[in-house]
Amino acid sequence: MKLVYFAWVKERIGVAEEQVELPAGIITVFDLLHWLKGRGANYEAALQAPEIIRVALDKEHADHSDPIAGASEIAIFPPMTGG
Amino acid sequence: MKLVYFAWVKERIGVAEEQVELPAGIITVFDLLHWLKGRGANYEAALQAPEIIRVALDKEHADHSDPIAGASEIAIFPPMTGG
Amino acid sequence: MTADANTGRQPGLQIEPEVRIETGRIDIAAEIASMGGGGAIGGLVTFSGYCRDEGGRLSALELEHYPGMAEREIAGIAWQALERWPLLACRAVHRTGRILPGEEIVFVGCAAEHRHAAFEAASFLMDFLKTRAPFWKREHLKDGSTGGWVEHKDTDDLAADKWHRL
Amino acid sequence: MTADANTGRQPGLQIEPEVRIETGRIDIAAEIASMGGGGAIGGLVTFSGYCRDEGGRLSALELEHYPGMAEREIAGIAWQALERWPLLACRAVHRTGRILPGEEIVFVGCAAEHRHAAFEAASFLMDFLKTRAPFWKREHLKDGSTGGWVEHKDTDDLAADKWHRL
Repeated sequence: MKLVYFAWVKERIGVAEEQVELPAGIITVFDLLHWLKGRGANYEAALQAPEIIRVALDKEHADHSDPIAGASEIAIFPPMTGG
Repeated sequence: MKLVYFAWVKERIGVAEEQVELPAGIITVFDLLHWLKGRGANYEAALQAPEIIRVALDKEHADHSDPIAGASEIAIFPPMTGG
Repeated sequence: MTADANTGRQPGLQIEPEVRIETGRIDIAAEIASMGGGGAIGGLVTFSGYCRDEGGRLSALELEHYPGMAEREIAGIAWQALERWPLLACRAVHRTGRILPGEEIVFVGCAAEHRHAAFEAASFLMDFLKTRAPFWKREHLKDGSTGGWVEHKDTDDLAADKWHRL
Repeated sequence: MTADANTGRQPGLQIEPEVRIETGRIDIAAEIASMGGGGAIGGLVTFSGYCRDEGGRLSALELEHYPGMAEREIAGIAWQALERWPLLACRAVHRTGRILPGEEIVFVGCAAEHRHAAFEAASFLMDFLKTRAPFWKREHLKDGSTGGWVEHKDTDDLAADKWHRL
């Protein structure tokens, strides 16, 4: 599973992207964010308020309750500030 | 009293402006329009529906109930279609 | 900064609207280039109104106006916009005379720190310009004849009216 | 012409939105010049968003985006605008990279036969671009330091939300 990060999520985690092996039981976006958060201090810093984090599955916005099965690229980022 | 006309009001009356002597008893814009309407077929054609006619006293929009006393230039024209 | 109680205007800004009535073409690109940027401006909304060809029927529009009153009315509307929204620039340019299909009739531009003020002010300006500025359009047709005067639309009055309720 | 029941789109118009993401300057004048006029267009509304200097504090904004998704999201919003309003042209251009105060960040233009469609569509596009397009701004300060990431504004979510109720 390819994870990509943007803005301060990327900055705090320290990498722009990575390949991860997900353990069994990670079904939804919510599950993924909480599993990631436990992977170390950098992830904890990036995801300390998971409820504000936005996630895209294969470049489409996803809700935290959406299943991640089938996605080949999952993007994790802060609320957008473009325009 | 100087009267100026625009657009199809001007076209139907046949002049762009004229000086008129108002008879006694012409107090409001309403009075003026109804007096003008009786001045001939061209005025009748221009002012057949006085309620839609717009009037400006010295270049400021006026209501039909406004008194005309003190105005030196009264403009009479159809609803505007600019922009 | 606190707004003046009577005018709602921010002290120190001293923005004045720029209002022009012209017989020549309006250079929309130049108007916009001279309004945007400048450090404090976050958003610029512009409206450009064009002469439609009405499905090929129209050869030109003829714009008549009431000199003196036209400038004064548009300036009055622009001052109202400046009092209602915290604008950093406000401009309205209106053409008169003969205008060909595809050519511009009117340009309105409002700049502000944030976009909603600029959007609302530009829309407000156009709604009131339509219903209060003394301009009249007459159609000239492709067959060489002079068509009628363009009819006033009641929907324009309704559009202007809604601002009184906001 | 009757609108398609599913999309609301007018048959025969076949307008497509033009969406671009660029690292260089956006030539606002050229964008507008290539959108206006054309016979059927009665009104063109444009929004130009600029980098503010934040009272002189800011030396630049750095715009990061998610390539691929950014284009797709903006195009999706533009298609929604085309389905909701009878537009004759619809364009959105967004810069990325380092942007200096006074320089443009984003340009949106919507043209229609009548002005209200153009005003609403341009405002709609900006509201959803702000909340859905994956761009992030970081501040670079005059003192040489890198400031923080610009914070998302809840008022932007509210602005986008209101379109669901209209």
